[in-house]
Amino acid sequence: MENYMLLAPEIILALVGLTILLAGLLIGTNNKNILGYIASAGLIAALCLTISNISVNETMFYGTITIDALSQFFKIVFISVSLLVTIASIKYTEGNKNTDEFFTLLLFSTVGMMVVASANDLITLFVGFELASLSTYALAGFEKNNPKSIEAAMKYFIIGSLSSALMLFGISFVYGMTGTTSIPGIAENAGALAASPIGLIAVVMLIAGFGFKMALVPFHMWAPDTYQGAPTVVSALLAAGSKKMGFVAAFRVLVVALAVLSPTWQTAFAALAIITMTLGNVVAVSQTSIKRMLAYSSVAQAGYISMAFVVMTPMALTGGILYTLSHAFMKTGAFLVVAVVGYMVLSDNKNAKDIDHIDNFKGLAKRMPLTAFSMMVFVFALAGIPPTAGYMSKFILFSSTIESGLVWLAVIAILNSALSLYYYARIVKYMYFLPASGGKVSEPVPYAIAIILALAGVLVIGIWPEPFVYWAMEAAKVLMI
Amino acid sequence: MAIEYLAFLIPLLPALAFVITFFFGKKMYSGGALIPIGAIAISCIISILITINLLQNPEEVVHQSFHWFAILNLGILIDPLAGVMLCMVSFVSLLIHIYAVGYMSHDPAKPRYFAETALFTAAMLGVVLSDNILQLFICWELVGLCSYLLIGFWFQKPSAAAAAKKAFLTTRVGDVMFLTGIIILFSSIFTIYNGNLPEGVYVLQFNEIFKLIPELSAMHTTILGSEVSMLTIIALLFFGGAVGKSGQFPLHVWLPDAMEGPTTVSALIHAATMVTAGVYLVARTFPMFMGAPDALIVVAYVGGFTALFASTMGIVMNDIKRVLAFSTISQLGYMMLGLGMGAVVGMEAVGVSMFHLINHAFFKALLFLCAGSVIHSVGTQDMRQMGGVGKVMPITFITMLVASLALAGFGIPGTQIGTSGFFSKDAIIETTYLFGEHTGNYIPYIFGIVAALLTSIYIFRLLFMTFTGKPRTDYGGHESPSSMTGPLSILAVLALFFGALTQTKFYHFLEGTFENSFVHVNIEHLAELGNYHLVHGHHGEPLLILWMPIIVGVAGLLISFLIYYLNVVDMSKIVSRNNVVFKLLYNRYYQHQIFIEIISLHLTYGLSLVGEFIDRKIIDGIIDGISDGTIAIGEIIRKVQTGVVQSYATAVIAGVGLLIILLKLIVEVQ
Amino acid sequence: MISKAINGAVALLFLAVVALAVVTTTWITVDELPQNLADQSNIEAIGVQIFTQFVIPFEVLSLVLLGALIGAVYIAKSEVEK
Amino acid sequence: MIPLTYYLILSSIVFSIGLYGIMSQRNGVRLLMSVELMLNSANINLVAFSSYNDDMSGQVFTLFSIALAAAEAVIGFAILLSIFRMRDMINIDDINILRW
Amino acid sequence: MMPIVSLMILVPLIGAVLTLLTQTKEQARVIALVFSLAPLAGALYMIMQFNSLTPAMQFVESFDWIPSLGILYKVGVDGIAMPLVLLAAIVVPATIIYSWGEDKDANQFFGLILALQAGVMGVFTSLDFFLFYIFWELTLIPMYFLISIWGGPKKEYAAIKFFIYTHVASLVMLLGIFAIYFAVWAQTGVPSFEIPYLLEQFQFLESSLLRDSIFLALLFGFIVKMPAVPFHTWLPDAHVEAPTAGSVLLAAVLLKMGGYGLFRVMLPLLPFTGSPNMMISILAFIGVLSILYGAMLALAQTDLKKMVAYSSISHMGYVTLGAAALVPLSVSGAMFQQFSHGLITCLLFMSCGAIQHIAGTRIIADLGGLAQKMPKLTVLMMFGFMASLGLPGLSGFIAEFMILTFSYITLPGYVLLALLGIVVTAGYHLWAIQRSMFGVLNAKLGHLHDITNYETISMGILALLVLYFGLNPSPVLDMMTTNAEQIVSLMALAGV
Repeated sequence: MENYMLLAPEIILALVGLTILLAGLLIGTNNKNILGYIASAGLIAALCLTISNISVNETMFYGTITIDALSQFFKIVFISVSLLVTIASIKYTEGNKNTDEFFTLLLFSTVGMMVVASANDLITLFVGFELASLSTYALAGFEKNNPKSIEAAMKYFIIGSLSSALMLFGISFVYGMTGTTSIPGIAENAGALAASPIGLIAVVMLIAGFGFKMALVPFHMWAPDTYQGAPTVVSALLAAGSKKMGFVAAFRVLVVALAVLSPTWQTAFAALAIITMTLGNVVAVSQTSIKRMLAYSSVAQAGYISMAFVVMTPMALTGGILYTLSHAFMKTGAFLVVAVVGYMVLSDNKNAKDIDHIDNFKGLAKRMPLTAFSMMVFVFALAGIPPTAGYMSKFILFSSTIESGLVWLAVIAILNSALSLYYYARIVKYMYFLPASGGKVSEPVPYAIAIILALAGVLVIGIWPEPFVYWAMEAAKVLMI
Repeated sequence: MAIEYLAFLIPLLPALAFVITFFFGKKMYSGGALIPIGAIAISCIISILITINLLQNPEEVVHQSFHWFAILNLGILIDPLAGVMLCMVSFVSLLIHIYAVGYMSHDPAKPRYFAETALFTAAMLGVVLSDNILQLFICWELVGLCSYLLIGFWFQKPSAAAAAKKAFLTTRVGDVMFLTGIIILFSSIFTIYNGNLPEGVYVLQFNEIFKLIPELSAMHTTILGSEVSMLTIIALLFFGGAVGKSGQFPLHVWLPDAMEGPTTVSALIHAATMVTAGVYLVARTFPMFMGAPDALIVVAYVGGFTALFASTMGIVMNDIKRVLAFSTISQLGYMMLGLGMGAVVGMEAVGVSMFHLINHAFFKALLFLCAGSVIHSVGTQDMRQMGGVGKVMPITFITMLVASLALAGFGIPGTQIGTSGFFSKDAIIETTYLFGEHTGNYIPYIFGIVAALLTSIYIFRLLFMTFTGKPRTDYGGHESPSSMTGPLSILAVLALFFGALTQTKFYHFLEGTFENSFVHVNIEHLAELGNYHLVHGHHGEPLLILWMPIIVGVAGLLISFLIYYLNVVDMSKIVSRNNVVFKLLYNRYYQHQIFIEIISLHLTYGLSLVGEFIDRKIIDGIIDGISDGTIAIGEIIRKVQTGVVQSYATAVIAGVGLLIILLKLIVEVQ
Repeated sequence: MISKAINGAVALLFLAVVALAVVTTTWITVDELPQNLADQSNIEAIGVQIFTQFVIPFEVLSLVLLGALIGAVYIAKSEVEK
Repeated sequence: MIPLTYYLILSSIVFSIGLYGIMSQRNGVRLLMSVELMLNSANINLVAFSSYNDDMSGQVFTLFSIALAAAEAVIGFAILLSIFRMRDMINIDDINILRW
Repeated sequence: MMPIVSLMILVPLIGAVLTLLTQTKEQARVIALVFSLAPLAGALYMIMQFNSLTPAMQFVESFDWIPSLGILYKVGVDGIAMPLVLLAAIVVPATIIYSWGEDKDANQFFGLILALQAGVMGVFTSLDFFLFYIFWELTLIPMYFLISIWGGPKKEYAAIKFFIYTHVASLVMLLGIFAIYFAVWAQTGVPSFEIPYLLEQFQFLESSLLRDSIFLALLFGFIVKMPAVPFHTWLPDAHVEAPTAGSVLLAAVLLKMGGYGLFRVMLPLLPFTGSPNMMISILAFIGVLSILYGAMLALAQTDLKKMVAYSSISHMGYVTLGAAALVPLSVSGAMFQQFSHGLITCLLFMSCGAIQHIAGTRIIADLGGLAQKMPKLTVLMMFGFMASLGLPGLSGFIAEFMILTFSYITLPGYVLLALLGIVVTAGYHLWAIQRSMFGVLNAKLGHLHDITNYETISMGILALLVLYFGLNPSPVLDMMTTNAEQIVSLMALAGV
């Protein structure tokens, strides 16, 4: 008998999603706030269950699902991001009669990501991937009367579909050469794949598919547009959550299943990581939209995390995995701050345009001190200034490059990291050093809670990283077998 | 005797007086002048008592030493050399302080004045008392600081501020040489001891240094292809410091400008403190010079040349204080010349030179204070606007006359009749003759004798222009108060009689400087190390040589008398702007232009501007270029993001294609 | 037009690369195709597989379809606010 | 017996057509069609491999992927509908507010 | 046993938070002062309890922090760190007193100063590279804020340049830390970031290329901070734009972190690099270049504060030179130079700041004759300038004398070059004093008043300290010498 308790988080979230959908029919628009609370409760329950099972190592359902340290770690990442986004969305969806759809899709996409994290079979993985993608396509277009939102959804959708197709095509070759879709099975039979030219093509197509989610250059081009156009809370989900799905999928498929092809994909990731972090940072410098800047920063961060694939030591994987968690908190927090600022701008002036323009951050420290402080911590964390989560992750990740002698990679990463400080500092400059254009505003409570939680995450990982490092190491061990 | 244990009070009391006067002087009588006067008076008394004690027991020098930090100590050394200097410095300073009570009575910044002069005196006393070279340097630098503060006393005057800066900077050049000397000395000692300095011994103490002279002399280094003794280098670097402080050529340029301070300050600088420090330094480290080949010769030449060079400029100056300033430079040149004569007379050179130093202190202080008295009364420093001052200021006139005679060195050879200058300056000239006799090199002698002639000319020119004849402007004038004339009189007495009374005893006393309980060096032995051939018992100079200084002195007097009293020659015709010689002299050989404009302004400042250019344009340019370049590249790259989704798809597909090709290539290479 | 030509070239290049790889690869195949041996239906086998081995993907697929449905309906629904 | 390679070449061609379409077409519906082509070319592969490997999971995968393609199409058309409603056209080229 | 060292870090940090939370400037400055005096008391207590005869770490506190990576929370002080802790504890309250009248966002201002102090204390006491680096980077942020909020007209450029420039250097240093960490880990099988342990194990690394690379990477991080020519250009800009308190802290404490790194990390490693003599030459060259170049550049400046900034570069060059000489007393002289320059430079920047806010300009040519209206400032400023140009009797002289004298033993050529700088140093100081304070009062300056009592007190205290340590350097010099001897003994151990 399978231990269904191990899948309880997914099941709970799916059920809560359905409950919300049904409840939405019964509850009037004015009371739909309650749905957000229900979703949050479900996520918290899921989070607790996941954490309680963090050290399980079990394969279930004919080997299609595996519960191990890696999957649990990533599930924590996904649930945390969704939780933060959900809490913030309580305010965002306030008064919106489609709140039920919003939360349902949000939870479904979370389930999708979690399935990917646990997938031990390419079919599971692909279906989970699609669940997460399709739900977020709709979420990106949630403001359907806003041309930007729809445009964002459209671009996301088209590039997403293309990537799915590429990935599926790649999977088909893998299947063809190994005769199985099971990840351990592939790992056993991958010898022939590695020896044939099709192996390279399959790997590249898989990378393209995952790279789309990770937003690696050149598969990243949807990301800035979508992050900018989508509702900010959704951008947070995309940047912090679904991006990590790409990583966990890549960990499962490339590192575990296609380990024999590692020379190929390590080279590919080396090229992609460098170009990604460099381009992301260089272009971010000249952005005036905060969301777009964060989008490019998120591209750059993906480049850093990809270094884990290049180095492929336990240390590097630990760093990469820890980085996903840190980045989840930093990026979610940053996007939520942008959301709060958008809310503030709209409450200043209903017809405000360009609510994500950096000018709106002027004097934020005076208007919303808590938000501004949090944002400062988030951007400094993104830049890798201690003692934050971003620093801790970069510390481990970059150090691993030195450990394996890839000094050139470390130097490039470090120069990029320094360059990124330029535009992060610019945000701080706008918040703290420029005069405010309005009076003090108090943050809506849900936003404030979400931001404080993210802040706590960033600082706790930065100051007391031991448990997180430990679990990231455990997760990395799964990959190194 | 217990008085020795009060030796530490000698510099400390004036230093305390500085603190008290500086912070609390405003509320006290006469700007707190009494505190420094009292302090210095006590110092003076202690000094004199100790010196008297020393006179009786020349062997028992006062030496006290305290651990300071690391391997350095602070200490007090009063040997005969220090003793006489102490007495002179404290005594002359005391008189100048008393004089200043009257002279500065109208200045609102009196507390600051008295505080700074007290510190000045303290620092100078510290120089004299030091038992090690580092402490001497420290006090030496403090002297420089005080001179800076005092020359720039009237800082509102741009010229005073500039002069102060010039004084400090120029002496600083010397100080750096001095410091370099100390550093090289130290590291040489370190080498001698093989890196293991003996425990509990302070190697920078003079006795320790002198002990090592043979070893130092034996160390050699190569400079510009020729082998030079380490000791010579060290000695000459010390001498470099002395050149700066004592206004020797070419670092004398600050001294004439130093007149920008109050006249009492000039007197203090020129007579008692500061400038004599250089001479004292050479005298103090005389054994090192003795042991260093060629060092004394350099000292002699620089001194002799300075004596001559400065006196030429003294002739044409119209500012009364400036004439005296050049006179000081010239007289310091004599002292250095005298020290340089150690090459033939050994230890006696120190006696001669120091004797001149003491005498010079008296008559130069007197000259300055008289000049101050005149300026105080007349209200100008320009001699062309004076004339006939002697009638309204008889005491000043008489004392000034005494001082001038002393400076010119009037006296009767072979007897004990003569002004103090006669006994010391003429003695120096005699030794230079001796030097010529023994080495065949009469250049120092010629320097000395010509300078003596010029000295006489310029000092009597001053006297005649100022005190005799008819007033050239309506300056009023009156005799100065007794607080000013009192010191004048005392100094006049000393200037007249000190030489005659003490000459032989003085030489004998100073002989004991380097042979006593503290330090025991054999000058004769050192002279061999330094390749100098000493002459003993040299009292057989021709009569003409003995009389020569007097002859030129009188000649100078006559020339001045003819020109400036009888007006036989109309100077205004010669003194025209077209006369090349006059122009050269009047513009002080254009040293100002050379030193200030070419070296400091154009060269140094130019160099620093080049540095600024490198900094801003090249180093910063690279950094800014990187950042601007990055931003520009970012601007370009962001345009790739056209917003058309098909182009994104193209990018994805092209990316996949390129990646495949790239990997194919790389994998095949591997 | 030029852009289309470029697009075509990229697509052809892609085709060439993939085709080349496909042709040069030695594919692992069974000696004889099973369905040629006997004309038996594989529908049953698929059904069994879906409800045993791939039951989790199948369940998740239901969520996908539901999610797609919700999303599509939400986005496509015209909302004329009054 | 038809060699496996033929199927694979066919699917590659179909896939490339899809790629060409997604790069060059302006009309949103055509874009969706191109995506479907690509997904289906992968399905051809899967089925072919499934047959030649005597392994059922490929065919199961194909069924799943057909369902997913349908779901994707649903979302895609919904988005296109929304665009059409807003702009009265579905020329994807002209939708470029978000750029740079 | 009280965790005194942790308190030295924690108390300012708590103070920073409390100060940030205050509402009025009166509250802010009082709280800030109280919380900055506490570390001073602590530092004095530590000095009294300190045993200056042993080079060992004292007041050590240690517990596991991130055991999976071998990271400890370990703090402690020795003769290298103790004087700098004292310096930081002195300078910060002095700065707070000096800035007593700060009006603009006083709570943030004083809060940031305290935060900076916490960071600096952390740097000076950390015994684990991880911890060290965290504090090292933490000091950047308060300073970035101080420059950006209270800075001058070009503050944005200056602040970002400061931030990124030093950040890049820190990152390079971080690479060096990684390298030594992993190399030692590979060698011994034990992961550890503990500084003394890593320094000790460094010599057993086999590849000399690796050892050289580690050395140079770490060195880069430190000399940019010092800063040494040619990596110095961030400093003048930062100083010119920073508010007075910022400049004071930047010059007096932040720069010292670079020098501290030199003594704590670089010198113990130096004997074991592949070619110690080349490394010594590099250090000595950088030192002399900084001395001369800094002095020359100071001469070219028209802005008083910029001149002082370049003088800092010049003076920090002595630290490098003294360290490079590797003679016990030259090294301790270099350490003392750090301490002494920290005190002196405070005076200088405070003077510049006073001139700026009273006269409204710092351009030397626009000043003149200030001494007439500002006698107190003039006295204190003169004192500072004299100390800066190395006047005997003041602490600067002791340091420079020791450095020059004892460096001459091993590096005679470099010292002779450095001596040239002394004249130029005197030159620009005197020139600036003459042009700004003396001469005729510039009528354009309008109404001038003397410095306030708070400014006088803080500057006066510093001046007294400069004098005290000039006359009696032993309290800090002895402990420095103990550690310097130990460092130099490593040279003999390595047979260099």
